[in-house]
Amino acid sequence: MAEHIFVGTSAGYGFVVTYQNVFKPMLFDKLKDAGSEPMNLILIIPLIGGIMLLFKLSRKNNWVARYPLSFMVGVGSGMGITNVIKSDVISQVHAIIFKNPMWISGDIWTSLFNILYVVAVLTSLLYFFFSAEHKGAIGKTARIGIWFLMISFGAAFGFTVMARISLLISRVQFLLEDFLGISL
Amino acid sequence: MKRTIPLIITFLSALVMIIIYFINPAHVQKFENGVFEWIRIIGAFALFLGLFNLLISHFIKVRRNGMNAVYSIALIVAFFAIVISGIFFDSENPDGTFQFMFNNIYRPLSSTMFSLLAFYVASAAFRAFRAKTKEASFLLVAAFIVMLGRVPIGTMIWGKIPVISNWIMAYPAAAAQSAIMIGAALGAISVSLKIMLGIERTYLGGEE
Amino acid sequence: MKKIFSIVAMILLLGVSAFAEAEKSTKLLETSRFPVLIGLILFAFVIIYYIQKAKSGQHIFIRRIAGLNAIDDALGRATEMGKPVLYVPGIGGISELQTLASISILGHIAKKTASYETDLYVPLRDPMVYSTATEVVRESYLGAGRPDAFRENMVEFLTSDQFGYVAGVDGYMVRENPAANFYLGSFWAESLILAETGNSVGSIQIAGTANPSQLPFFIASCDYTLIGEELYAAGAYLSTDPKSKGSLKGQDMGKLAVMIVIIVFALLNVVRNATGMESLSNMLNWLDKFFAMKG
Amino acid sequence: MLEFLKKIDRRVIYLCIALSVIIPMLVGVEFPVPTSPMTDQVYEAFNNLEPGSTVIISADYDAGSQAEIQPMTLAILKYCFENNIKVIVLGLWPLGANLVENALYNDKVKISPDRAKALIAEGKKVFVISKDTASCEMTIEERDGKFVYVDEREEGKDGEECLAFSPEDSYYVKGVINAIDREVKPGIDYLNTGYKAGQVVVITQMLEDVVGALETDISGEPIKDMEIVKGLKTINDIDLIFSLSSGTPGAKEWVVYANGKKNVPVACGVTAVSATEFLPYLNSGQLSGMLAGLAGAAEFETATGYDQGKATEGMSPQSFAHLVIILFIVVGNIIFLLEKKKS
Repeated sequence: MAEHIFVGTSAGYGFVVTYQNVFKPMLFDKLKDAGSEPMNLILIIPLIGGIMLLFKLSRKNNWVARYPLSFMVGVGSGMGITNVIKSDVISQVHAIIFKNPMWISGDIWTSLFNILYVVAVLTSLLYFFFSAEHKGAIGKTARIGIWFLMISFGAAFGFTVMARISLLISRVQFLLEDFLGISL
Repeated sequence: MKRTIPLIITFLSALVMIIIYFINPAHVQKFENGVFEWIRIIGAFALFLGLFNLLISHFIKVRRNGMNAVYSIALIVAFFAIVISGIFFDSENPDGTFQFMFNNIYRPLSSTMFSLLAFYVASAAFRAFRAKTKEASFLLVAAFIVMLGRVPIGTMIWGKIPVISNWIMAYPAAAAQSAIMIGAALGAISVSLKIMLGIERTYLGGEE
Repeated sequence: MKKIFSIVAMILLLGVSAFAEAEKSTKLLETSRFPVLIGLILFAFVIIYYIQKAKSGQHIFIRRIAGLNAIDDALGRATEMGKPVLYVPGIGGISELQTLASISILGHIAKKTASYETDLYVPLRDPMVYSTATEVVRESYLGAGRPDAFRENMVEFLTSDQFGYVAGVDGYMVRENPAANFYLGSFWAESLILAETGNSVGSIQIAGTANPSQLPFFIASCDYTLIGEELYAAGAYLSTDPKSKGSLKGQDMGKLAVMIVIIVFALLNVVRNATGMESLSNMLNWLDKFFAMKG
Repeated sequence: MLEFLKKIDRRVIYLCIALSVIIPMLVGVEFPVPTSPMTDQVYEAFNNLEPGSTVIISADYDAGSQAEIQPMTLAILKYCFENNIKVIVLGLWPLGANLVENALYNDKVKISPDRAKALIAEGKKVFVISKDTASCEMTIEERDGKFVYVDEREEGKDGEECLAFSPEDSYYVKGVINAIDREVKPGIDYLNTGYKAGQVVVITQMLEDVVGALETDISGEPIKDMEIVKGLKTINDIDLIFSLSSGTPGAKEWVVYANGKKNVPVACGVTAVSATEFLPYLNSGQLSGMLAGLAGAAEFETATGYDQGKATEGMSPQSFAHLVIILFIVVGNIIFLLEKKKS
């Protein structure tokens, strides 16, 4: 029961917040000002787009929703392509090559570790390379890659266990302190 | 018509966003922010979709099911109570009852389910996590070191444990994740390209 | 169609640049971001090239993922033991790539269970995935020449509640004691609960997901795990759609390019740091700055 | 022996885990928490800020992950306000900004006895959790030069005055705002703009026009004339972005869109589950630091010298539970190996 009331309340809350935060300031208030600022009238377009989106609920005419949907998906993927290339590919490769160079004179340990980093990246990438059979040299190198992957999954495993325990701890803290009033 | 025009819209809007990326923001700032405002407005309507689905499914439950209808009625009443009070009466502050319920019902409820997972971790640790292969042994050893290295007791057992654990995170683990990140990014970019070029169109849904 | 696209693209490019040209006060282009443009054009070219190649019917080589052999072995074991097979396609929606890959693997598995006359059970959490999965399983049984063996209740929608769903699947495992459990798709916190229950009833377990936080649990508690992109590759390998093979190949070439760039420039950088050669140093410094993209 | 171990009931295992968490808490084992390089980086990022700088805190989490994230929120707010750093909050998740609001005004913030005395002198309400009386929410007052609290709940002790500051009690105030010396003024030192619908688009819109993208505060008031946003135009006028992140959208989007496009420093606090995914960003400098899970929060508390923090308190049960789980894995594997030998 409490859960249902909560779901209802938070859905309602989401509605109110979106109203106050998007519809009112970005749409209704600006359309009201359209007398002094005629450019605001252009906002009728997204308004219509939004209404078209609601046709998704209709079985017969749900194609109407495709128009605004395709706009949103298009903007999303266009925006994603460039930014992901920059952050997840170029910046990563740049850091591997230049920020942590494989040879720093005088600092043999960091150099070794950076070499290890490059080797780990290359072998792990090779493990996910599907255009060649994992035989011979490629197979052996990819096997080294899987070891590095396993170490990273081990770290993730440790972290996830930690997360689950932390949640339990917070529950126990709550029970002991707030419920039973025991000072910790 | 029902498919071609949406595909053209997708292509053009994606292309414009890509071109804009390479143009000095001083020139296109107004245009760009306009687009983002549109997206936020249309996106807000998407919220209605979710709400309608939720409400309709519970209306149906009320009509069909005598026993559990009470729950659905409670949900619907709670929804409208908040919306009406939030928009028409108390538009200054939608919190009030909401904040109270949030702190006293929702916060405890949602933490409890996940905290039970700690027990599962323990029982799975005993019964399922086996060093069956060399790979799994690597995983478990790395996990031990990180689990000890992240908490104070690790230092007490052996001062070097946190050092090793930090090293694992900074070198082999980060490197392997970096490879995964590059692979995933290439995958994501290829999906975006396919969407843009109309090769991938599952998002449109439905038939012609 | 393509012509329309390219003409509109040209007009737009001109339009946007003309629009931008109107204010000459600051520079027009973000030249510092050009590396992204280079990367984008090259990668787009490779992807489109391989998709076209695949579409035109040319053979695209993708190695057989080791995990697929493990899947077939597990199915064989289930048949020997005369016990059912459980297939969980994750809890993600139909638009998730992992779910799509999983569905194409499900098609393969259903074909085998049909011809081996082994019982199959597929519980679902998402109504959309449910209707797709039903179709795929039905078609597989038809394709294997055993439409009579297909029963509607092989594929079942349980509930959309995350933990409610897990409880349902757990209940099935304890009651029916399946010989082989497959968990392929997008998983979250339930991965651990499923894998542990499956382990306690002694099933062979094969898992695969691209969610990094859940992978460790599967690796440590299942007999075989498809890691990350392997899931997509297995899906593409079994898929009848040439586009997925083509784009996988294109991504592979992207990876290859990244590897080559890292090897060449990391080594050049070592040579520079060791010898201090001036021309090399100048070139690398320029590249460093160019790709750092700090406007 | 082997058979016995193999057949251990899962309830026994559950009990072990519960005890490994509860006993250290009740006994009050305390461990000093050493910091790790990731956390040091976060501390440095905050420590390098001049007084008067502006920080954006993006609350991209909800109640399901508050156990790990909320202690970070408390510690960061406390640090910022103590060091005169202006804080602008927004939430990319619907309930995140509410949780930050709670941290500021409602949540329990534990303090040391000395601090409690100082705060009472300032006229602030200080509460006590007492070992003797098994109830909470009792306010401490100063009567005739003595610090006392009145226990009204326990039967038989109705209205009895108890002497405060016995060493076993612990003390707290409600909300970070009451735990610090300074007076924090909304609209000048602090601004909570609430939930911003639109996911990534909110971030991209903020890049060139922060105020325009945020538009209103948590109660729907326009923010454009508030003092805290004076002179604030693009995201480059922000000195640090800190994303409290438990999923998408969250820290990843801030790195990709805000750091990637405008080079603004971004740091984050994440749930431990997602921590490994962010390691490459730390390595490449795209992230200026990361707090990972409850341990990260505890380390940040140590770094900022706040040793009554909730996360620090959690570190001893966390340690013992980890030990117990490692023990289970080891025992389980010994059984596995012995059985393999047998067959």
